[in-house]
Amino acid sequence: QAQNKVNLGVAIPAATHSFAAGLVYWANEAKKELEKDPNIKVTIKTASGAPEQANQLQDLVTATKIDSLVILPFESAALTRPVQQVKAKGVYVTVVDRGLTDTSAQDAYVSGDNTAFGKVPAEYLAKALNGKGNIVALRGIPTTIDNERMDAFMSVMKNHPGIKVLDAKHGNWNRDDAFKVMQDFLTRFKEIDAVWAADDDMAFGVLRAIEQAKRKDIKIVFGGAGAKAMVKTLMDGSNPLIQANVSYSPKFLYEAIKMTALARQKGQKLPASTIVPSVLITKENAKDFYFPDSPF
Amino acid sequence: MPPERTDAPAPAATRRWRLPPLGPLLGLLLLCIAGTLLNREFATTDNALNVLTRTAFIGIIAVGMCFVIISGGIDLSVGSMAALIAGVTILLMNKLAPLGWPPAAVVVAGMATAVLLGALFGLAHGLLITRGRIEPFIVTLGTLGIFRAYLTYFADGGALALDNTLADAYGPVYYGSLLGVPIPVWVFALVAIAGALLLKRTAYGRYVQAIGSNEQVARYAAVDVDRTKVLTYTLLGVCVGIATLLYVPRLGSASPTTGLLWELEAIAAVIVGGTALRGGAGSIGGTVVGAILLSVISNILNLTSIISVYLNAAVQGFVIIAVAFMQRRRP
Amino acid sequence: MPPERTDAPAPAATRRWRLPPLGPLLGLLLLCIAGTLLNREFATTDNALNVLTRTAFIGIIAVGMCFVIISGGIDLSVGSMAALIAGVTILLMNKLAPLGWPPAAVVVAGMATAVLLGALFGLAHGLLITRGRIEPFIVTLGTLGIFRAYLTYFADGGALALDNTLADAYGPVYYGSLLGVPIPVWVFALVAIAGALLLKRTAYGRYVQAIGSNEQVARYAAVDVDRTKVLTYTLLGVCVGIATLLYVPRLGSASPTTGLLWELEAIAAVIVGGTALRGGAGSIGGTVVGAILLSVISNILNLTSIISVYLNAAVQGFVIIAVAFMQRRRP
Amino acid sequence: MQVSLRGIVKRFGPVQVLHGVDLAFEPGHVYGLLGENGAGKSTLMKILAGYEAPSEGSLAVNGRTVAFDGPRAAEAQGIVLIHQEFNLAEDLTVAQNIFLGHEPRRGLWLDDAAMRATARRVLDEVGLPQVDPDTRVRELIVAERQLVEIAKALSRQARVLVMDEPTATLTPAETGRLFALVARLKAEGVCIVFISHKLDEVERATETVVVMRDGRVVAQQPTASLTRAQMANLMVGRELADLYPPRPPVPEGAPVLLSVRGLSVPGWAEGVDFEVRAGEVFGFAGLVGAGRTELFEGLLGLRPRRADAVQIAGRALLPRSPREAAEAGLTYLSEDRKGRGLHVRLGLRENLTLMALHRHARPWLRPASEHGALQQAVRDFGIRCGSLEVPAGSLSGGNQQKLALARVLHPEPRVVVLDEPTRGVDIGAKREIYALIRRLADEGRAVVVVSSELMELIGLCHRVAVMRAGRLQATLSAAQLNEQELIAHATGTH
Ligand SMILES: Nc1ncnc2c1ncn2[C@@H]1O[C@H](COP(=O)(O)OP(=O)(O)OP(=O)(O)O)[C@@H](O)[C@H]1O
Ligand SMILES: Nc1ncnc2c1ncn2[C@@H]1O[C@H](COP(=O)(O)OP(=O)(O)OP(=O)(O)O)[C@@H](O)[C@H]1O
Ligand SMILES: [Mg+2]
Ligand SMILES: [Mg+2]
Repeated sequence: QAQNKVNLGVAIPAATHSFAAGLVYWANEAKKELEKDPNIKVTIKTASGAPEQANQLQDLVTATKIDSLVILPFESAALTRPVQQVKAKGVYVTVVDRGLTDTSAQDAYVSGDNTAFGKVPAEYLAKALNGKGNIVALRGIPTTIDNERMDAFMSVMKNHPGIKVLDAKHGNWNRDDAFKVMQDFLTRFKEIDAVWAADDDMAFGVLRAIEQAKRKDIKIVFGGAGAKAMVKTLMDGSNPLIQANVSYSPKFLYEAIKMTALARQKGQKLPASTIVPSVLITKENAKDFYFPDSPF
Repeated sequence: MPPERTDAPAPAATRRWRLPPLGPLLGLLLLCIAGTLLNREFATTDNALNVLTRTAFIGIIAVGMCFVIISGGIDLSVGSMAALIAGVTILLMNKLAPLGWPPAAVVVAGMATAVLLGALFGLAHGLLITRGRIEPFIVTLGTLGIFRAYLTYFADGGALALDNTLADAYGPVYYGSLLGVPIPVWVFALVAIAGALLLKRTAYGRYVQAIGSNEQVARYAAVDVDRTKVLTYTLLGVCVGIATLLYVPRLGSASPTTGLLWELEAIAAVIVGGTALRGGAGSIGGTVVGAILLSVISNILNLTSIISVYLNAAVQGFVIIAVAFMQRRRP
Repeated sequence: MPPERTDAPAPAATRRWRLPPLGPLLGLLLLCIAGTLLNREFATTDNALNVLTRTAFIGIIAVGMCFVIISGGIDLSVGSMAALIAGVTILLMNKLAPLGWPPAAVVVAGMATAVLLGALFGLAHGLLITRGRIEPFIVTLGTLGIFRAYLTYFADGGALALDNTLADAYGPVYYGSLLGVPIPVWVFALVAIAGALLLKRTAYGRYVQAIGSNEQVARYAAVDVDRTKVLTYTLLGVCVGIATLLYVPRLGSASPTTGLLWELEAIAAVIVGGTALRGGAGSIGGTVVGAILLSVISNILNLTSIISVYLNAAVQGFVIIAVAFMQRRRP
Repeated sequence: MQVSLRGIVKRFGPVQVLHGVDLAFEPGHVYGLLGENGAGKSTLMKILAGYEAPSEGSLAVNGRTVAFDGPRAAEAQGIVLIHQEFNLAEDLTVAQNIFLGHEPRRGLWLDDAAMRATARRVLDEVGLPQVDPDTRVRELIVAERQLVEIAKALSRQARVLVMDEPTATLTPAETGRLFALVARLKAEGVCIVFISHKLDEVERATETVVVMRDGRVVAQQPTASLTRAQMANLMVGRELADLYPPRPPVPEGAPVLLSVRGLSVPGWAEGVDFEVRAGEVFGFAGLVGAGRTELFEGLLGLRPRRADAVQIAGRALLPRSPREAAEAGLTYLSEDRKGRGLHVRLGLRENLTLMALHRHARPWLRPASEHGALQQAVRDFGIRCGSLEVPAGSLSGGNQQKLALARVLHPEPRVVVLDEPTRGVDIGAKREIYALIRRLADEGRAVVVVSSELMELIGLCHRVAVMRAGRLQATLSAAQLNEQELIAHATGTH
């Protein structure tokens, strides 16, 4: 069978927090593996903002002359047009994680499951608290994904009138901000049963704040995305507050790059949409989500 | 009566003709040579136009920022302001479209709104600084938060996206070209030329320099200091408005991360271009070169993969310092 | 030795005590009243200590920044510098621990490294600014990128975490208290007092003010301008080092988001505290109040939910402008 | 056009500096305004020219009461003030400064060509043919700036021209040219008010003398009816004895404290040699631009320079900075008070002690000790100020000069270089400064006086070096000192 040459570009957000660092790591893993084949070339670009990513797309097309693109858009709406332009130049486009507002601009879509990312912890917490208790939540940086997750979380909580979501504030997917927000939640609310930190970086800050305040009322801190340290804690059972997590592994980028490169090599197409489900991680299945070499 | 100085030890040498700031230009040249060596594609017209087009936003803002800095002020809010203007413009256009306006009319209305809003925000800055007698740094640090918060609020934390039909009607403003040169580059050039004329050839520009050099002297010379300052911040606002009206069709959306750190880039372009932060003197030409220089650095980094992606920012840092070193103040 | 002037008008001995800037203090007071009204928990000792403890980092950096700003300079890199110092310190401690050093020794070594690195980075800034004759804005804009890039590189984009046993040994430096007051608050207080003494009661402090007021005049008055400036940036570096050594035990980790925008917060604390950005005069007391004021705003916002979370930044912006308005320059 | 001031009172906070001044100025007439430092001359003239508003009283032009809301309004009436402290934007060029606020335009655009041409003309008129209108003011020396200020006023078509100590930094030749200009303007019917502490100039150029003391007009008389001594006595309100103190010879065998061999400051001075002994007052004469200031700035390491050998107080040392010079025992008073001499935004205390902080630190600075030093200096130098807590910039010009002088003497230097030490100082204070210089010498210090006032050099110095175009032309001993000789060497017509 004829093997096409593949010149693949990867455009992802820069490693400004752990999850994004995981993306960079997995992109590089995929590059290492694919480039064992001399007919495949992978170019990775990281951007710290939507306009920068749009610039990189231009440069990838004009200068690097890519024929396939895997992109994790910095922002869905903002990158729709730039990606359209890339596709118009005949490049095969796989979009990862954050869907474009106009799906005709992509050839394939591989994503995590943001709804489940909010729903799974909601359902878990509702069950663990027996439908009764006080929850505080920390949100990420104001973005569409953050909204999706929050909405999913709240829609589940609507069915559990016994559970009160006391407040939700932005911890910006950042340990320091989460620490401060949690400190103030602890000052403000004397009875908290569980915390939904919506990201393991934030969960980390939350744990430190709880530890410092020596509060015993909190039973569960639910992070998210399955960071290596948290999964390890879960596996070892070393912190009673950490009982479960929800997967949202940056590894899907690795899969997406590999799938795209290999399909292009064979001249095949990818399925229009592939959703990598977000599933509950507990002590039992934790080892399947533990990647000790990844920075995330 | 001043003594004839035929026998004087060549004092004329101390009054050399002042050339436009050569440091940044030299830096740009060296960078371009490096770029060409690293990737053949660098020196193509396509790439050059790409770089110029994307420089347009920061470049246009930097032209306005140059005036503010020469006048001895600063504006930290331009990034947030651009984001809020983009958001409001998009909201407005999306509201107008269903009313049956033709898309072109909606787009024109949107563009006018962008400029108008920019002027209004700039005016507010100017009034707070002159009438309110608050340091520009504080005023614009405050509005930096305020503008972005309101955008986040309007966007409900997510993104505001332009309707598709409108996006198509608006697209050519960014993606179109005239005589082979993209529209944003034309606009950038026009703004830069207008800025240079305004600075060097009008009384207003002269007053801006006088105020930055010595506000008291300007006041004594019956320069209307407050009015000039208000005008300067308004001018920057208008520049931000123009940059935004070019930005909206490019990405067709605004979100809480839009325009993040543009203020730093714009200020950096001005300073790298040889204008002193303390005000009094500066040049639009240098500012334009500074803005282009900054985007060329990241363009070259995009075109090559010789160093770890993590170190991109370090390379930019080293280049900025090196360029500044080349044009450092004489002792 | 000078001639007697018995008939000279006796100088009026109106040595009024100069009051610390009242604007920020008043602002802080009003905020505290508002906070107490909005949430009873605000006025508790626990909350006050929480707020003071988290103010410590920015506060300590702001004390150093105050010197730099009074001297007429600026440092944009402090946040990145803190992040890089935290990262390097953690790496070093993790390397030392397996060599069989006792945890306490490793921690002390780490702390010393933090201060030393800060001093080194500050020294580098000072030398580039004085010997290299580059604008402080540019030098530190450059190192802002460089420091963060290297941290990201060392951390491989992720987080660098302190080994668990070390974290336990180091923890008390942040979480411990002395006489019921957390260690960071003590350190903050000590740094502030030392800073105030240095500024008001030593020749060095006087030189800093003289340089910021008019560098040329200071040079003619036999002030060693270059040395004083280098010292000032080094001092700020040391402050960043101290802030970092308190920061590391808090989360036991450093990541590319560590210290993000601290420069803006530190500069804002200084300016809100009544020091003018153009240099020449300022006060450590005001800076401390400014730093506390800024963290009280976000504390109050966290303790209440009267307005949309999206608008938090707007509230901060309005408060900053309002405080500045209260202490605005006389006409 | 006749201008009159009626019952002008001015207060700065609690301090009243003008106590009801009544004056009238007639067209085509030249007035000399005299008064001690801080008498209120500048303040009164600022009120006349619209820079300050009077606290009480009013102004009238041709009998009609007017109120100026700013200098612009006064200029519209033809009243123009040349400031005592320079009022130029350093980053702008000479031409740009001359027309600041009055730029001629062609349509939308500035008419730069016209500005340059007019600037050229007025610069020639005031005697600055060598200055290009496109030079930035930052690069001008003090005397040139003063002439640019005058040129600026000339370009404004004044009917009433107030000159606040225009000659303080000028040498006799420039002053002569200025007076020719004054005569021409007077003939054109312009009213001129001339403030100066140089009584010979007042005698030469004015028709009426107005004397102020402590914020009041105490005399107004035809110049011809007064001798210089009478003017001086009116100013200070008491009899002034001899201006110059007696000059005992330098003791035999006094050590050389400053010795300079082959000092060159490229572009300014070439191969200058001189030595100054302990107890000696050594003068430097020359025209503006002779390079005296730059020579000493070079000596202090403030400009690129080279030298064959320099000894300061017995140590071989070519200082790299004023700091090193001060440590070796040499301090320098700059001729540019505002730009190099004083921190106008800092307080008096901070200014006074800056060069010798070690004297007040043990190890902490002791404000009480500094304050004591300030009170001492205020008494010793006769600095007049309402309060000791004001910024230095709010002192009158002459009092700023006294403070600057006090500052360079505070470290108790072995060698002191005073560049135009009596610039803007009133006659009473001048006498005290002369006595002080004398005393410094008597204490065994070496004193270098750079001055454009030849009389001062003649009355004070043991020896005077004359510079011309960067070279040492001659060194004259006390016996040879007279005006003709000095001018001849300075202009190269010897
Ligand atoms: N802005 C001000 N604030 C406070 N005091 C002032 C201010 N301006 C002037 N003064 C005071 O007013 C008095 C008169 O000052 P003025 O400058 O008019 O004196 P002058 O007669 O011009 O003296 P000189 O001969 O030294 O120039 C001085 O005591 C001075 O300290
Ligand atoms: N050869 C020359 N031709 C024209 N102008 C000259 C020449 N040499 C010097 N000058 C002018 O003279 C100025 C030098 O003045 P400088 O300060 O050295 O003199 P000075 O002796 O200190 O005079 P003063 O102290 O009285 O102002 C320069 O700014 C320059 O404009
Ligand atoms: Mg005066
Ligand atoms: Mg001189």
